[in-house]
Amino acid sequence: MLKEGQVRIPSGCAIAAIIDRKGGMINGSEIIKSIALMHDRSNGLGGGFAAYGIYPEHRDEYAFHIFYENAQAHQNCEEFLFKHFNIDVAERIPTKKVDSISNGPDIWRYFGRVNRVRMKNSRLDESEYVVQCVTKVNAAYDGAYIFSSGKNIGCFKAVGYPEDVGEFYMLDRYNAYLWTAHGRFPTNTPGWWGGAHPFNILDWSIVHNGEISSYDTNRRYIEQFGYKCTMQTDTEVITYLFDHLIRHHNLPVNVAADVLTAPEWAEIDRMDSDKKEYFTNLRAIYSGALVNGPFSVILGSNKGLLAINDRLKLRSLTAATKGSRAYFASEESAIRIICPDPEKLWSVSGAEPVFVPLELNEEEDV
Amino acid sequence: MKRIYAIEELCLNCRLCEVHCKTAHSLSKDVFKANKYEEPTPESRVTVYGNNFASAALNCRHCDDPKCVKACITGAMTKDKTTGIVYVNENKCIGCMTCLAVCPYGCIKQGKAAVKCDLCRNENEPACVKNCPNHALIYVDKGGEEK
Amino acid sequence: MKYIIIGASAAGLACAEQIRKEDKDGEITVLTKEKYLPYSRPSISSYLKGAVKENNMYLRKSSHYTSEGIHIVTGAQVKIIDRKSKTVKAGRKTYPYDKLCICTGSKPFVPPMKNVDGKENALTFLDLESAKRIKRLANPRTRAVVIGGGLIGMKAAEGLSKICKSVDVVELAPHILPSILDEKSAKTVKKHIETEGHIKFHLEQTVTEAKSSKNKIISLILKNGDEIACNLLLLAVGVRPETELAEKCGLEVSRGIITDPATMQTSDKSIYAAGDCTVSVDMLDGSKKIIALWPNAVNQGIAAGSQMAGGKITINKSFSVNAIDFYGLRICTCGLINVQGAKYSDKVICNGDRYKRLIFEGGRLAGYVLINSSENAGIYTNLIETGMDLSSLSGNLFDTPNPFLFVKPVRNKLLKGELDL
Amino acid sequence: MSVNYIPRRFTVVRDKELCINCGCCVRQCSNECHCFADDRKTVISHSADCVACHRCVDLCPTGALRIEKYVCDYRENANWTPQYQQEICRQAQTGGVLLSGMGTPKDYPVYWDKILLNASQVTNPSIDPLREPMEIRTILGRKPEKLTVEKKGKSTVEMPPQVILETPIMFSAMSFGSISLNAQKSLAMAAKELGTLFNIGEGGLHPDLQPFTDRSIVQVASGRFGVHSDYLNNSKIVEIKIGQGAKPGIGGHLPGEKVSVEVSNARMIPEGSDAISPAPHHDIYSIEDLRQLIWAIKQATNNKKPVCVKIAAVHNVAAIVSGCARAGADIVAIDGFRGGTGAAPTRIRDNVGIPIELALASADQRLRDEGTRSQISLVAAGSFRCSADIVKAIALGADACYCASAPLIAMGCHMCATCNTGKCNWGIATQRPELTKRLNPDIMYKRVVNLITAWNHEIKEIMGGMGINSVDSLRGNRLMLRGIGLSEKELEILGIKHAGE
Repeated sequence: MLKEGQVRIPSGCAIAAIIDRKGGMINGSEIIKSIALMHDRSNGLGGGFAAYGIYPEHRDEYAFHIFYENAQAHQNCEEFLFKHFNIDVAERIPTKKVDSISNGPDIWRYFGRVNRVRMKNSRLDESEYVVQCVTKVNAAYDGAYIFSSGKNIGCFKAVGYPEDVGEFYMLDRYNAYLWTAHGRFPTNTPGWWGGAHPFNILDWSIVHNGEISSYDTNRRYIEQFGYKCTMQTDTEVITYLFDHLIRHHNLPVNVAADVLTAPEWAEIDRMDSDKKEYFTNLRAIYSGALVNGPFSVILGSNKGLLAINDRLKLRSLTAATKGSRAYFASEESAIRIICPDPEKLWSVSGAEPVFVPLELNEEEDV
Repeated sequence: MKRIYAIEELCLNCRLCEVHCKTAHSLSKDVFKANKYEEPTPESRVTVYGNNFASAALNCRHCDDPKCVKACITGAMTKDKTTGIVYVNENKCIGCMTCLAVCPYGCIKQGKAAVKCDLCRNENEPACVKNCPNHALIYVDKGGEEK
Repeated sequence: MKYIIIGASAAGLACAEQIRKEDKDGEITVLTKEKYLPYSRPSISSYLKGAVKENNMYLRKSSHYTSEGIHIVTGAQVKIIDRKSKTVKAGRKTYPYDKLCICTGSKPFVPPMKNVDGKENALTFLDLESAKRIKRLANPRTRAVVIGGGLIGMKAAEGLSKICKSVDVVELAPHILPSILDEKSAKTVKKHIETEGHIKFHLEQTVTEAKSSKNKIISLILKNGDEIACNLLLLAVGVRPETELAEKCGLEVSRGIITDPATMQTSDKSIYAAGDCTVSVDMLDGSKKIIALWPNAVNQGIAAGSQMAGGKITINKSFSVNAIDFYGLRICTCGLINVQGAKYSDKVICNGDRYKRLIFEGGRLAGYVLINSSENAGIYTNLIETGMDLSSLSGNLFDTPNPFLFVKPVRNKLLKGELDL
Repeated sequence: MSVNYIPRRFTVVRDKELCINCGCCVRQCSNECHCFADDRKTVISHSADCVACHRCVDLCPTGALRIEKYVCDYRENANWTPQYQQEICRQAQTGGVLLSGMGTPKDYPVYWDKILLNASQVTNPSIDPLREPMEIRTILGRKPEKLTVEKKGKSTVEMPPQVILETPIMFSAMSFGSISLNAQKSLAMAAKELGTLFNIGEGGLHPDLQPFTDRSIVQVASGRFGVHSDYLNNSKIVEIKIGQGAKPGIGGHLPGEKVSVEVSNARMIPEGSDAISPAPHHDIYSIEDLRQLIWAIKQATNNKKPVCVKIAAVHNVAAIVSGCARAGADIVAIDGFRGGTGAAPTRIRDNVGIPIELALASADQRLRDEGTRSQISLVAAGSFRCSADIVKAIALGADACYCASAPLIAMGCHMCATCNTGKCNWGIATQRPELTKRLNPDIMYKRVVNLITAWNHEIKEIMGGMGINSVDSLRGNRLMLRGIGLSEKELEILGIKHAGE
């Protein structure tokens, strides 16, 4: 059986997210409740969560979550990690036995800082250094897969229904100010835990529903800039696009969102001259980064949460707010079950990405 | 009202207008029968003059003040008040051809009765215009407005 | 305003219709001595040979006169024009007029011949009535003789040849159709007519005497002594303008009624005249002559009508143009044909039965005779009428005239009119 | 005439039953294949010079004419085919280089026909182009590396000159001289209506085309005909023509007899003199020389016009394209070896160069490997026969496609491939006024507009099926392509998978 990266597997999905703008903590049980309601949108072949703010005691260290399929992989990977990072903590991620989840890999996490000598020698800036290290492990170390690599964030995923995955990782023990969740409906049986979502690099995490028809255009665009789309998934390529636009091109998140879901020409032609120029330039420069076909994407980051929908609104995505919290889910019911009386509730439109910025005092600049 | 005008620069000298005019004014209305077997042979009301280098198809201009109507000795040649089309009543015409002798454009042919363009009796588009492969014949209002 | 028009052929009808165009309310009365509504007088030969039916000879539908408000009085032979009281008298009725137009046309000219006058089988051929009478008399046993080889005589002879056993034509001139043909072309035509119509010609002859029995002619004696059998005699030597009414009321008359050549006004300001009864000025040589031809009559009628109704149309282009056929032989003539003088020249192209003679006055076209080659003759007519300088032409004048005879700007106008394409 | 050892190629078959002897064919055939018999009434045909252009066939009002291949068997020989024998005879007679028009008729693989397109089923929806917007607007020109903004909605980036096309289809270079002014005018009018560009070729600009210069691509070719400051500035794009797919490495030669007053004015050469385009540009002997010319043109146009470099698809095309991009070309046009021509030496046309599919695929990939693909525009040329070819080209990586033969066919061209004789019966590849007037721009531009509009519809339909609503997302989307019956190597060069994979 081929796994992600060896074959492109289309999937359907459920996605959900909660954010507290003010940084108030939300228990993992809430997001599990929300995603569990959309049980039928996934088929038990993948579920996962991303949580921001869960490791306050390690907030300045990279938290690596890694799947090991065998001891050799474990050994090689740790050797690499210890060489390139100053690792403070290395431990198994606590899990609970859940009937529906089996045959899993060995799951470890590490907290540490970059090895500054090695980084200097590599002549890369820190984030690029981290990304390249992660890419190296994932591409070159068979059986080892880093699925979470940000600071003060963690990704938790497995093959199974998302609510079972939540139980497996005991997420009710974690509190975060931003949660995203994903339930997967792949058309094949990849059976590989790394293939579950969210997809994470640094502090970017993406949950995504849909199958983008511009995949190869986007992939071939982003691969010009040193990325390697090893997973062949939409989520991966969208993550890289955001990473590239925001980190390399210094675009604000909402501008990056405009690149991915640029308005139609007919609409641009009707805009005032500033906006027209803005979008014309944007579309001219980033034609390869326009994402086409059905998708709804929730991008989590230390800057906040971005929810975008495709231009034709071919995938469902509902948003709601109450107090300092904002909720997103593929279905409205998945919001109402945890927030029965939202102040505002709307369907995210294809043309208008929703960005909920974090207003944390101790915000980290990545 | 609309008239047929000819554009020399576009005329190919293919003379298909003549073929199709004959057809339109035949009994059978069939291009093949009309041009080959029908008796009496239908006459073309449009004539292409010139050669491959310069040619033009000419047919009745349906003048505002038609000399042929004034010269007609039998009252067969009339100008329709509403359409402006100059017609020959073939029953009245005795074929004296005085009309031919006064038409300054040379647009009347001799036959048993005078033969001339009737704009295909106010069809949407006369056959010659419809079948001109290069739009060298146009059917427009005097102001030049198309259709 | 009361308009009276005497005569209801080409000029009279054109005059009446023109008045109506310019004066919607005036009272228009047309008096005709004939008992028919206006009909095509030139068609009587076609009628004679059976090529056209009587009901197709009428120039307009009878409803036309009602809708146009033109009152036609048939059988009204005008006896007197009273210029003082501005009335005309026809029969027992008196018609007052404000404007009067005399369109009396022509009358046949009959030369003196012994024992002809009053014979019941000696007829003229000028109107529908006479044609009907001839048609009644003629039959396959008839031996017809036509005196006169002009237009009327020849058309009558052609008509008769379709009915009668034999037709003879006696003509004074050395060739037939002297008014429209030159000698050479006349020979061609004559030959054609002899072959096709089996008509026997007696040229440079006159009839001196007729032999008769029971008030019917039975034979004719010619100048040279020949005697030809005849049981139907047609007198078609020629016509003269019918000027009797005009003369009687004191209008200026020479060979025809004298009018202003532009307005058709006679010497009486309220009276106009148009058509064959008037003297025309030939625009081509300035000569005063009788141009007894249909288009000329119509043009004069229109001018007279317009002037009578206070309009502005005048006539300044009188010239003769004529088209005729004999047994399929097409003859088309125009302008000056039998002219002499150093300023005229001509050129003849003869090819089989096609004959084309063009007459030039200096660098302009002055006339033509076309036999079996009258295609697009109107273009020649137009050259004559406009007096176009022939050196400005780009094509060969002797080819069938067509738009490519003209230089491009002129041609473009022919093809596209005023369109700017 | 002496015996020329070559049988005629076609027979005109006249159905005497149907022929009405109207003589239309007699007057329409510039090769004089029809005439009136001695009675001057009956039309007869003799076929010696028939080129199968179908002018007579198409205009015959009764359908009485048919062109048949003249079948005359030679003794079978798979090596010495009749064609080679005939060509030898022709050369034996003339002592000259064989010339041909249009693209190569030889049976080389057409990869478009070996590539299949994808469509959406279940996992993502196809899009109905009649109900949803479907964008094919294409922007050509050099792009900055990245966007800079003051804030969302306010761009601060300085954009080099860009050209907006409302369709990814442009009309490729055909000069006044190789085609008639009326043909050029038709393309110009069509380009204007379609919101695309036409390329005036290397023959200079005829004043009649002045109203269309804002939709024109002007060429600077090795002959530099008609090039002056206004010429460059009255355009949308300036194209440096290095080569042509039909005749890579070969210049052009318009014989003096075709250099009429009008042609001489447009080309700015004396009337009646031969118009020679040298094989190379004599100021470009290397890539750095090209860079200088590009910059010279940018100076002359005040940096207002994108500069395109057009090259023929040859063996190391990827490296050349990359070099052109680095030399400052904003757009690189690659002309595949099946591309058409007014006249080319037959041997060159049929043997030199590579197919556009492979050239495009490798050039696009090379630019991506270099990380410069997003900054420059790639235009593909060299025989696009239908909208599917265009879609495949874009999916392989082209920004836009150059079409020439297709619009010519829309204007009446029947691919008789005798453009070089100047006797084109359809008024396209000729300067004879009695022939050029057969092409009425008012009719023909509409036909061209119709053709491209139809293709646009089809492109949208295909895109909709793929679940794509913008051509931007089709560009380089090779996952939408699958090869059929191709070798591993071919698939590798094309960068596509085999059908079923």
